Amino acid sequence: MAERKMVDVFSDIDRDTALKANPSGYAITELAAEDERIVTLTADLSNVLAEFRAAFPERYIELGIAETNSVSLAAGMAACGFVPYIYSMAPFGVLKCAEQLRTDADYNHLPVRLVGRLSGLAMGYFGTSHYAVEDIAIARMMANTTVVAPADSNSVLSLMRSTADLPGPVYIRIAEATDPVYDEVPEFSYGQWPRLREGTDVTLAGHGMGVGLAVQAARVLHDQHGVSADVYDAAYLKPYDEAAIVASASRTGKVLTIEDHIEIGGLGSIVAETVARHKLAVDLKQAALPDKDLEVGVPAELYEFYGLTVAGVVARALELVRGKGEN
Amino acid sequence: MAERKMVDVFSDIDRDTALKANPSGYAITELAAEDERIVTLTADLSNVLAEFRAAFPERYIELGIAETNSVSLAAGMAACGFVPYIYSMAPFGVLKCAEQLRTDADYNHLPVRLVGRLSGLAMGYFGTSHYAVEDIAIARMMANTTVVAPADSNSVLSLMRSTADLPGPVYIRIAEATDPVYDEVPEFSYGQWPRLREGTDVTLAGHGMGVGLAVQAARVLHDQHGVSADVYDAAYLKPYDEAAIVASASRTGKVLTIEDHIEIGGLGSIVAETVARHKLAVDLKQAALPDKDLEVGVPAELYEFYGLTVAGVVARALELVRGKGEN
Amino acid sequence: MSLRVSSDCDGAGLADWSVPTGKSCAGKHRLVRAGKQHERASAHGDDSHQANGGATAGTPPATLERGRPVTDAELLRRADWIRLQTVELIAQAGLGHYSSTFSSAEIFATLYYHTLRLRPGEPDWPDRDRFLLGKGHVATGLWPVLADLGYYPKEWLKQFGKVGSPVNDHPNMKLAPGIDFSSGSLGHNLSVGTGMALAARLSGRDYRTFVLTGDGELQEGQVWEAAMAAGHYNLGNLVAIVDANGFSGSGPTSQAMTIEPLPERFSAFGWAVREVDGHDVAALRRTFDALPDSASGQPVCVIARTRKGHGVDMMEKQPQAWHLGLLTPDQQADVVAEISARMELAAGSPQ
Amino acid sequence: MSLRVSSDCDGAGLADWSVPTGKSCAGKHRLVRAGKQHERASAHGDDSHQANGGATAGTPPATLERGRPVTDAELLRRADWIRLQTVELIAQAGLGHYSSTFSSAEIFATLYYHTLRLRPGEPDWPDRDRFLLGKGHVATGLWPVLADLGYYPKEWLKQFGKVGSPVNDHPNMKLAPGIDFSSGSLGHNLSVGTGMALAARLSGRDYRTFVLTGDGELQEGQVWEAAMAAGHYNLGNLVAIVDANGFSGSGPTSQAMTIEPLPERFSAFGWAVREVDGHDVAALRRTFDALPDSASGQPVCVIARTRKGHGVDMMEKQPQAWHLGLLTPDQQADVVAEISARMELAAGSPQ
Ligand SMILES: Cc1ncc(C[n+]2csc(CCOP(=O)(O)OP(=O)(O)O)c2C)c(N)n1
Ligand SMILES: Cc1ncc(C[n+]2csc(CCOP(=O)(O)OP(=O)(O)O)c2C)c(N)n1
Ligand SMILES: [Mg+2]
Ligand SMILES: [Mg+2]
Repeated sequence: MAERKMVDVFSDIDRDTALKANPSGYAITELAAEDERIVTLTADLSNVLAEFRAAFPERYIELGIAETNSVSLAAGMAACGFVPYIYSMAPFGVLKCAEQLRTDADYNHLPVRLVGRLSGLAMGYFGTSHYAVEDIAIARMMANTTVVAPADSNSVLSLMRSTADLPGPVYIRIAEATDPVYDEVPEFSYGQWPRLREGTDVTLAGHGMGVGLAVQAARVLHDQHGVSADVYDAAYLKPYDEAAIVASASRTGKVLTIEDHIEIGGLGSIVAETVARHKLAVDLKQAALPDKDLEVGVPAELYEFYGLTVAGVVARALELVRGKGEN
Repeated sequence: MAERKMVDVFSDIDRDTALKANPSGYAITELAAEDERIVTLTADLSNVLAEFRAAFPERYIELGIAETNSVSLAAGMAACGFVPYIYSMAPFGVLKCAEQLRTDADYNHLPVRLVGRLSGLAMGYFGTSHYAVEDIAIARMMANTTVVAPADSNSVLSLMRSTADLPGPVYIRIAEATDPVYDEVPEFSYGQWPRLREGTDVTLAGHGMGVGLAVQAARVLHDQHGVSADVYDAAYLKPYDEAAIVASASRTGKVLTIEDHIEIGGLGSIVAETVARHKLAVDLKQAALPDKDLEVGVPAELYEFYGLTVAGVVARALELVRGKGEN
Repeated sequence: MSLRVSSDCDGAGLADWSVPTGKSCAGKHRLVRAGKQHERASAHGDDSHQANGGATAGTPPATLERGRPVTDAELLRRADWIRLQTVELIAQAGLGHYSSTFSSAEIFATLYYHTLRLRPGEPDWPDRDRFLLGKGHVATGLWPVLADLGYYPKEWLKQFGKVGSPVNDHPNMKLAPGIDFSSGSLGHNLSVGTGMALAARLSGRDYRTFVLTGDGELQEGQVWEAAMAAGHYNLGNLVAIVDANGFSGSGPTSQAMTIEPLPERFSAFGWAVREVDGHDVAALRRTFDALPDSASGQPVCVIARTRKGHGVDMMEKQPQAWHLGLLTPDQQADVVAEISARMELAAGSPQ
Repeated sequence: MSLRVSSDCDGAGLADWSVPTGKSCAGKHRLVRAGKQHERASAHGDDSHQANGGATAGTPPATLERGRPVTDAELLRRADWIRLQTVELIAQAGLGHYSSTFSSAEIFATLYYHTLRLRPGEPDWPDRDRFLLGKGHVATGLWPVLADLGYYPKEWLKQFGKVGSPVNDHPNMKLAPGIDFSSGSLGHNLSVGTGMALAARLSGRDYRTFVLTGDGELQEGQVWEAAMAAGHYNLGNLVAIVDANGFSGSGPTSQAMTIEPLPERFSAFGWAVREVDGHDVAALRRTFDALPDSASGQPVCVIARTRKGHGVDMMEKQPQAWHLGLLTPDQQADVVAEISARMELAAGSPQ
């Protein structure tokens, strides 16, 4: 049951583990060495920036538990030539600051970056107030904002590097404690989804922790069920890879999306909208959170409960392939 | 050019006009006479509640320009047996308070009502900070919240009456200065879309100001182009009328959605998602706002600019019917 | 304070906590105001609380009145008992907020065993004093208290941290009786409490609303919106208790974002201010006993000067390290010994 | 103040306003700090401002220094000219905020014709003083001023209120040169200004940031988050000017939601406070002239006591009726006559 306990991803107690589990903190220290316009801001989340603070003490700005202020303030710094990275807990960074993000950062095309730690159900234990499960839906409303959801530590490094110079805002949604998907730092092309496995029976597309699930499920599907899955890392949610969706959906006729987000407004909606607009008659399923009151518990138990596990993804993929359980 | 000027829908100057253009203010006064649990709250928008304040002075609570406080405070009152109606400008009521609405009202299933005046581009002249064009996308993320967008004054009365006793939160999105659609106060069934006209060539579904456009466009399509349109009042955005979408889309094979909202996350997405999940190969189009920087101007000019006019709707419907300009 | 009762509703007495039922009384709703008792002790919503600890059919539930007699020694023991229970709950779940809970322990003890007017057998009794846990991350300190008072069976505590449990790291009003409002997102609950205080006034009830906020929590602007509103509306029935332990999550508030001078800030926003040692139960008792009449014109802010981690030496020394964490078994044994020793000493000492 | 320049960037001197260009210099970026001039007068982003009023190729743009000599009579005339221009712009668009603009007219005049260090020919000059219009609904008072100073051609004013116009009811930094930040949603700009003041400090520049806020705007909690941060970081280079006209949109702030005592509120949040008659240009001038050195340890709040609608009798009497409205042609003639008469009188009088 040890892994069923809450994993401490941001306290001081075990600094080594925290840093290993903290690729966005690592990445920003590296980026800041190359780009002196970079500053970091947090609302009482300095722990996740220990390395940065040691390297660039004067470029770290603590703002107290005042999330809305930190967004507008960052926009002001951006208007003066800085590139501010706001590190926040995803629920308080996005949902609580939706208006400030839209009005101050997005409408003004300013290079404000929001690094949303602890997204999705990662703060499960802390209760629903701490869930960030509609953040993609909200960030996706913003015309000038790039939205990425890295699958693992290597993707965090890659996506933080490759979005660092974008002229507009960027939301980087961090999934905590994910299994590695990439052996080394992958290369992403802006707005494109890496194809991680080629297959013909069913498309699996996920972001964040959903990518690892898709990859592992594809292996099980192949080895144990003779099902060949076409697997995508949907790291870019805005812009997203319309061509990849259309090509793969046309090929397989069946698409399963996997995400730590409610079933409305995220990747599931992106795929459904794309499929509909292209008049593809495709079977769709989602492994996502339902549109109802969510349970509280440690993340591992919640993922189990909601089928965001390898077994859950395999089961849904098989339903799709075998034409069962359709809505 | 008179009608091209900004219509004053909420100042004191012309009280008569203001009240006639203020059905949500009228409705709440009527409801409050029947239900003494009802209180109203505003953040510096008392003008829209002149009648209510005269009738129930002690049940009106002015909260100053402090929108987030008004939502959480309303939730506190609701937890003590009151049914608070918050009147706010839609951009500040929804986008700015997304977290408070979700965490305090929705998660706790409390009967907080948000009446969003001046939604969509209704505050066009005031600039993009005053646009509420992603409010439906955000409200729709909330599992226990009912979302309605009345087409005209009579619908406001009907929908405010019929949602008054709902146990959970309600968001009522008010479109300003719309043309009448209903001659008398219509009856709505919860979550269902009235079918305003039967047709076989193309489905037109709109909410708010989009309903009037759909009805008028249908007339033009019939009289001038021999096209028969199936027209729906998509007043309920959550829950929405899945059966109506499926039935009509299957019938016509072509659906045009019409809304004063960005093209992501609103009615357009609802229809696309439904069509996709039901594997209907249907031609889809939207008359909505694009996912890019929006122009500033008085509403009438903006609607013209974005094709949210009878002529614009007719043109798009004809493209659909004639199979032109598809994406 | 003159709500017109527009029309009466057949049958069911709609109680102040009741969710609108619509059809049941033809759309006519009235508020039940002070003096009227309602029939059933029940929950906040359609889906009732999962249990109703103390209520026994037939006998009217007992009221715990304000200012119940209790010795300081008992309150101090109770506070340490809260600490021990918290240590257990956190061990069970695997992670928790020790030092934040410890700084509130004497406040919890004094409020729940002396100050608040409560009816554990009827958790939604309209005239109960309200208590809101703004700093929701210390619910571990509240769960054993509510169980002890009879809001729900003690067995519920065994569910703490599990999927489906009504008691969790943060409190949820839909799940646990005795919770007057959910919390977790800092900065909301003073607004909620202001709404409850306004509700009391509008419905002619004399309950008080207490809101416990963290000092870091005061960095949220929404707190100042609420403070402004409570001052503006002269809500003498509202009490904010600031757990001024000098630390937020990652360090001293004075370094992160100062909130001082707190007394000046609250008085400038229209509040009466009391400063008190938040671990001195006698001082806390006296402060709460001497609260002005609810009808008085000013909300009261009790600034409780506390130490984050109070009662456990190693936590007092490193409060931020124990804001969120998990004691090793060895550490836990030491901590339990330290607290227990003090409790035994107190039990032996004369009052 | 010791930013390390990590690496130099070939070619283009990346100015403080420049949007990251990425590939153009191999991902290495540096801040241009005080003392360095950049080459082109340009815009905030990739898509430049649509015009650049004053700059002439070859000649370096002129700087309007702080504390420029001007008579009080000139400033008063300028304030009334702002009122007249506002009346015209609103008539053209069909709706606008008269009384709110009139209460700020003397403040605009003093800042733009005396206090601020500006370079209209180079709107994005990194060392310019920043001015943020928190109460963005009075942009009508700013547009004629910026045109007059040469930020853009006067013809732009004719576009006011039309689709595609760079000048609108609220200011947009992406569209109009001279606008340091967009506004419209009340309560944001003190945060933005705090960010700009921090940016000045980090990049070693001595510009000041001025933020004009409404008094109703102070009801937004975000303002107090920003006030807290500016106090905490001792931002002596930040000046908040409160247009304390006593009214928000629908009535007196004292009735709607009091914000007083303002001086106490700001000092409790760590600010130095100056109170001044906001229509007394001499007092305004003196106050701004005597601002402490930017390096001083406290942000300054200038509480400008004003009358909403000042300068037009009927509006002063009914400020909220003219918060948003449209004068009839007859009313407009009267208003123009009232203001013009005063201007002529002032022109005739000795300084
Ligand atoms: C809006 C919001 N932002 C951030 C958090 C994360 N958080 C939980 S506890 C905490 C520190 C709280 O400090 P304080 O209010 O002083 O309480 P203490 O633990 O010291 O009693 C933070 C930042 C939160 N729960 N809510
Ligand atoms: C966040 C937000 N809420 C509401 C509004 C609508 N609004 C525009 S002006 C105004 C009144 C402002 O009062 P005050 O700040 O005192 O400015 P004044 O007009 O008196 O100068 C309001 C409520 C807004 N622009 N932004
Ligand atoms: Mg604290
Ligand atoms: Mg004002």
